[in-house]
Amino acid sequence: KPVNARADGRVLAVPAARQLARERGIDLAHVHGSGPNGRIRVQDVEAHGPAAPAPTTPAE
Amino acid sequence: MTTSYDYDVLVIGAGPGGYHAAIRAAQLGLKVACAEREAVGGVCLNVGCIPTKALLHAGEQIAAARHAADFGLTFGEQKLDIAKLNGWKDGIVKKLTGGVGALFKANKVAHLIGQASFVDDHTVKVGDKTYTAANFIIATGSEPAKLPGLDVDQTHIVDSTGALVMPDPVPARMLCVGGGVIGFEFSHVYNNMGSKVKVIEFLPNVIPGADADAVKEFSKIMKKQGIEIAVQTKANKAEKKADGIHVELEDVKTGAKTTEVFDRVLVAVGRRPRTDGLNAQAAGVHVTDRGFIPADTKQRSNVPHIYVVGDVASNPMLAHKAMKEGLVAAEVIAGKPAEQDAVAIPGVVYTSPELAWVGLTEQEAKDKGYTVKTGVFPLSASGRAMTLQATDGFVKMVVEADTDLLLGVHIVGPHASDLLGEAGLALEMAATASDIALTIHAHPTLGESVLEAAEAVHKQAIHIMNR
Amino acid sequence: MTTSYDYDVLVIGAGPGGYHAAIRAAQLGLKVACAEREAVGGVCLNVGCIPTKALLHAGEQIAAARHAADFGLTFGEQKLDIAKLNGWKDGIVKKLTGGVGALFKANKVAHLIGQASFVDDHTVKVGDKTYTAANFIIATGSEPAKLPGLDVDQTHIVDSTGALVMPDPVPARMLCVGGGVIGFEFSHVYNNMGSKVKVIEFLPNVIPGADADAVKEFSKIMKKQGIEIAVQTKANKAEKKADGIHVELEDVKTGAKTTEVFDRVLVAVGRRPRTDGLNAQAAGVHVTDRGFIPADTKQRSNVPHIYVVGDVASNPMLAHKAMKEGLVAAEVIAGKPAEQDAVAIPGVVYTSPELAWVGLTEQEAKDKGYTVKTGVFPLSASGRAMTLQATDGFVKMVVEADTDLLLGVHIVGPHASDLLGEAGLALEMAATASDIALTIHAHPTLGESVLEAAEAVHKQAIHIMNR
Ligand SMILES: Cc1cc2nc3c(=O)[nH]c(=O)nc-3n(C[C@H](O)[C@H](O)[C@H](O)COP(=O)(O)OP(=O)(O)OC[C@H]3O[C@@H](n4cnc5c(N)ncnc54)[C@H](O)[C@@H]3O)c2cc1C
Ligand SMILES: Cc1cc2nc3c(=O)[nH]c(=O)nc-3n(C[C@H](O)[C@H](O)[C@H](O)COP(=O)(O)OP(=O)(O)OC[C@H]3O[C@@H](n4cnc5c(N)ncnc54)[C@H](O)[C@@H]3O)c2cc1C
Repeated sequence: KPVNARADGRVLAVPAARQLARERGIDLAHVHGSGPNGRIRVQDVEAHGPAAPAPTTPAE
Repeated sequence: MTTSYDYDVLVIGAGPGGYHAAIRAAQLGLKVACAEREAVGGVCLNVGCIPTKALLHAGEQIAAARHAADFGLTFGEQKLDIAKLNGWKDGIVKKLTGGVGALFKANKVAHLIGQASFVDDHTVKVGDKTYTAANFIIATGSEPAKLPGLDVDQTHIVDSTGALVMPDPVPARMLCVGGGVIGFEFSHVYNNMGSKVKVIEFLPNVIPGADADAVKEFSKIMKKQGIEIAVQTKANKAEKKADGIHVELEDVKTGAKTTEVFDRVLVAVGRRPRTDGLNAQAAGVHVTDRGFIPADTKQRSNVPHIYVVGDVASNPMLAHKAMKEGLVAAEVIAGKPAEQDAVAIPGVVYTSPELAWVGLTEQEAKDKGYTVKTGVFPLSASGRAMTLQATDGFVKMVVEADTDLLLGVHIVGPHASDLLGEAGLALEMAATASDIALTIHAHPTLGESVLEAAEAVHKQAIHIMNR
Repeated sequence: MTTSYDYDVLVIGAGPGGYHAAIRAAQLGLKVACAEREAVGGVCLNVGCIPTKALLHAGEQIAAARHAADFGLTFGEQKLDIAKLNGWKDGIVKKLTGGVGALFKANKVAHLIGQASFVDDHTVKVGDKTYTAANFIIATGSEPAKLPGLDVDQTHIVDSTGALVMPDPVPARMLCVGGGVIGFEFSHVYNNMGSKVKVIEFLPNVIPGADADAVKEFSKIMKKQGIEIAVQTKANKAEKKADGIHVELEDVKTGAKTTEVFDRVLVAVGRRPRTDGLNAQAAGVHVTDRGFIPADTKQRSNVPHIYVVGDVASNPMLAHKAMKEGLVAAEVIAGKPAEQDAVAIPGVVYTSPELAWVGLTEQEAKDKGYTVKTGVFPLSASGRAMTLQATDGFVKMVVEADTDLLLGVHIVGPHASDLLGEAGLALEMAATASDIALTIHAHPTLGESVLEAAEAVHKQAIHIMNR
C-alpha cells in the first residue's frame, strides 16, 4: 500500500533517490520519506531494505 | 555489447540532443556513430541558442555604455563594425562546433556525413553507404514554421536564421512577427543596435507559457526600452516596395487592417518538428500528423530499439530538454536505470533583464488544483541590483499553501538565468520555500532576492513590507 | 510578551545583523528598539558591501567597453567624471540606508540615535536617556585592523573607508597591503580605473580560506589583468615625500628590504570586533581578549537574555552571516525554534571574474578525514561564457567519494556569486553530485558549468574529456 499519497499524485523524492530506486526496482510510492512532506532521500531508499530485482533493460 | 551490427547505436542528427546521446553512449562503452547532414551542433550551436546569445551580449554592451553615463562614464562617438560583429559571432559558433567535432573524435564517435534515411528498422542509408545498428536515436530536431503571405527571402523577410546575420546598416524599422522567446531575443538585439522595433503577437499575451505577472513586468520593461508591442495582431501579407516592406497588419479582435512599412521583417511564429528525408516509415516508426515522433519516458519510440530525443520528440523545443533526453536514451541503451523524470524544464528569454522560469506558473498551479501561496520580491529593493544598474524586475515564487512545497519560480531581472540553478535544483529536490529561506545566501547578491521571495511567501521578507 | 521593561528587545547597532534582528523581532510582534551611533545600515551599507560593489561595477564597465572592440564596438575618447562616480555610489548608499530607516518606521522599530552603553544587564544609556529591555541583541560589528608603521590619514594612506572615495585624478601607483577579499576588490577597482596596482600579502597565498586551486586560477587572472601580486611580503613603514609615499617592503622569507613609491596606499589587513563604549562588563557580558563576544548557536552570550550577532560575535566577518544570526536571535527571543545551524557560509570576491565558494575546500575536506573526489569544469568550454566574453575560470566541486555527498563548490568566473545560490542550497539540503547532475540546467547558462562539474566528479562531463 503506498505510504506516499499526495493529492497531486507526485511522490516527492530527490533526483538521486529516484535514480537509486530505479536501479533497485523499488517503487517509491512504497518508500517512507524522512524529509518534510515525506520527501524521500537516498538514505530512505537504502533503508527500504532488500529490493526486488531491477527491471533492467538488457542491451541488445 | 557484441552484435552483428556495424554499431551499437547510430544517432541521427548532431544537434544538442544527438551529440549528448552519442557522447554519453560512447562514455558508457558502446560503439557509436552519429549521422549529420548539415553541421555538427545542430540548430542550437549553429543558428540558435549560441549565436543569438552572442548578438544579445553585443547589444547589451551598447546599452550598458549608454547607461554608464549615470555613474559618470561617457564616451566619444561610438562605432559598430557590423562585419566584425558577425565575424565574432561566427567565430564562437565555429569554436563550439569544432569542439563537438573534437569530442566526437576523442570519444571515438564515428561522424557520418550526410542525410540518414531508414532502409529498415536496423539499417540506414547515409549518402551512398548503408549502416546497420542495434539501436537508433532519432534527433532530427526542428525548423522554423512558415507563415502564409510572408515569404522568407532571408534578406528583407527573414526567419531566425536570416535574422542572425546583422545587415549593414542596421535596419531602421524592424517588424517581428511573433512575440515568443525567439522573437523577443531578436527584437532586443535589433532595438539595442538602433532599429525601431515593433513586435506583433496573435495571442493576447507575449511569451506564452510564462507566468502572467512575469510577462506583464517583462512587457512593461521591453516597452520602456523602446520596443513597441501589439498583441492580438497578425500579419496578413508583405510586399516589397521602393520605400520598404509594406506589411498588412490586422487587429484580430476588430478585424481592422492597417499597412505599415518596415526595412526588415522577422517571422518568428514557432518551430515544427523535422522528419523530411528520414523515411521513418521504413523502420515502422510512427510520425504524428503534426510531424512529431512521440517517445516514452525512456525515450523509446513505438519501435523499442529506436529512440527519439529533442525537438522532434515533443515540446517544449529547448536545447536543455534535448540534452537531457539524449543522455537518457544513451543510458537506457547501455542498460542504466535512466528516465526522463524531470519535475520541470526551465525557460529563459535572454534579454536584459532576462525573463526566466522553472516549474508551474501561478495559473497552472491553480488549474492543477493546488491551493497556492505566492511571494514576490522586487529588484528595486535589492542592493546588488542597484549596484548593477538593473533594478527592473522581480522574483516570484509559487508555493503549495499547506505544505510549503515549491511549485514554480519566475524571475524577471539581470542574470535571472543564473538564478534558475537554485530554483531548478529546489524543484527537483522537492524543497519547500522554508528550505530556501533558511539557506544563507551571500550578500550582496541577486540570489538574496530569491531568498526574500521565499520569505515573502511567509510574509517575512526583510526588505519590503509584507502585506 | 508583557514586561515592565521599555522594550521586549533592544538591539545595539543597526548594521545588517542588527537591522535584520530588529525587523524580524518586530514582525514577530515584539516591541523593539534599535540604537545606532553612526548611520543605519552599519559598515555593510555605508562603507562596506554596497559601495564597493558600486565601484566594482563601474570599473567593470570600463573594462567591458575596452573588450567590446573584440566584437567590433569601439568608442571615441572615454571620460570618467570622478565626482559623479562618487556621487552615484553615495546615492545608492543613501537609498538603501533610507530604505532601512523606512522599514524601521513601517515595522514600528524605535530608532534610538546615539551610542548605547550598558548600565546593568537590563538597562542601557543612549545619549542622555536610559532604556530598559527584557532582552538585548549586541550587533556592534567590527572596524579595520591597524598596521603599525602605516598610519591611516584617509588621503594618502587609507583604510577601506578612505579607499571608497575615489580621488581625482585616480592615483597612478597604488599599493594594497593585504591580499584578502577587501584588498582584491579595491585593487580590481583601481586597476580598472587606471591605477598601476600592487598587492602584497604576508601569507604564502592570497584570499586565505578559499580553495587552493581556485586561488591559483584567480591570481593568474588578476595578474593577467595587470595587478602585481607579491606574497610573503610585508610593509614595514611608509613615509610621505614629494614624489609619493615611500613604503619599505620586506620579503618575509629572506628578510630582504626594498623601498617602493606609491601615490596611494590601502591598508586592508583584516578587521577586529568593536565593543568600545559598549560597557559590556556592566551587564556581565564576557568579552574575549581579542574583543569578540562569543555566542552559542542560539546567539546567546554568557548572559542568557543578552544575544550577540554578526562581526562582533565571530568570524567570518560577513554580512550574510550577521543577517542570519540576527534573524536567529530575534526568533529565539520570540520563542521560535531557530538556530544558527548553517552547513556552510559562502564567501565571494566580487571582482570580474568573481571568486565565490561555499562549503569545504579540497584541503579542508581532506583534513577532516573525508575521502575526496573532485570535478572541475573550465569555463573555456562553456558556450555561455564565450558569448559573455568571459571564459577565464572554472567550477570545482568537492564531493565525499563513497557517498557522492557534496562538500564544497568553488567557482572562479562571471556571475559566480549568482551560481552560489544553487551550491548553497545543495549543501544545506545534503544534496549529492548526482542530484545536481540529474537536474536540468537551462541552456546556454553558466549554471551548466555547475552541472558539468558535477558530471566531471563521475567522469561523465560532456564538453570535456574526463580523465
Ligand atoms: C534562434 C533560436 C534561438 C534558440 N535559443 C535557445 C536557447 O537559448 N535555449 C534553448 O534551450 N533552446 C533554444 N533554441 C531551441 C534549440 O535550438 C533547440 O531546442 C535545439 O537545437 C533542439 O536540439 P535537437 O538536438 O533536438 O535538434 P537540432 O538542434 O535541430 O538538430 C538536429 C540536427 O539533425 C540534423 N538532421 C535532421 N534530419 C537529419 C537526417 N535525416 N539525417 C542526418 N541529419 C539530420 C539537422 O541537420 C540538425 O543538425 C533556439 C532556437 C532558435 C531557432
Ligand atoms: C570594504 C568592505 C567590504 C565588504 N564587503 C562585504 C561583502 O561584499 N559581503 C559581505 O558579506 N561582507 C562584506 N563586508 C563585511 C560586512 O560589512 C560586515 O560583515 C557586516 O557589516 C557586519 O555586520 P554587523 O551587523 O555585524 O556590524 P556592522 O555592519 O559593523 O554594524 C555595526 C553597527 O553598530 C554600530 N555601533 C557599534 N557600537 C555601538 C554602540 N555602542 N552603540 C550604538 N551603535 C553602535 C556601528 O556604528 C555600526 O553601524 C565588507 C566590509 C568592508 C569593510
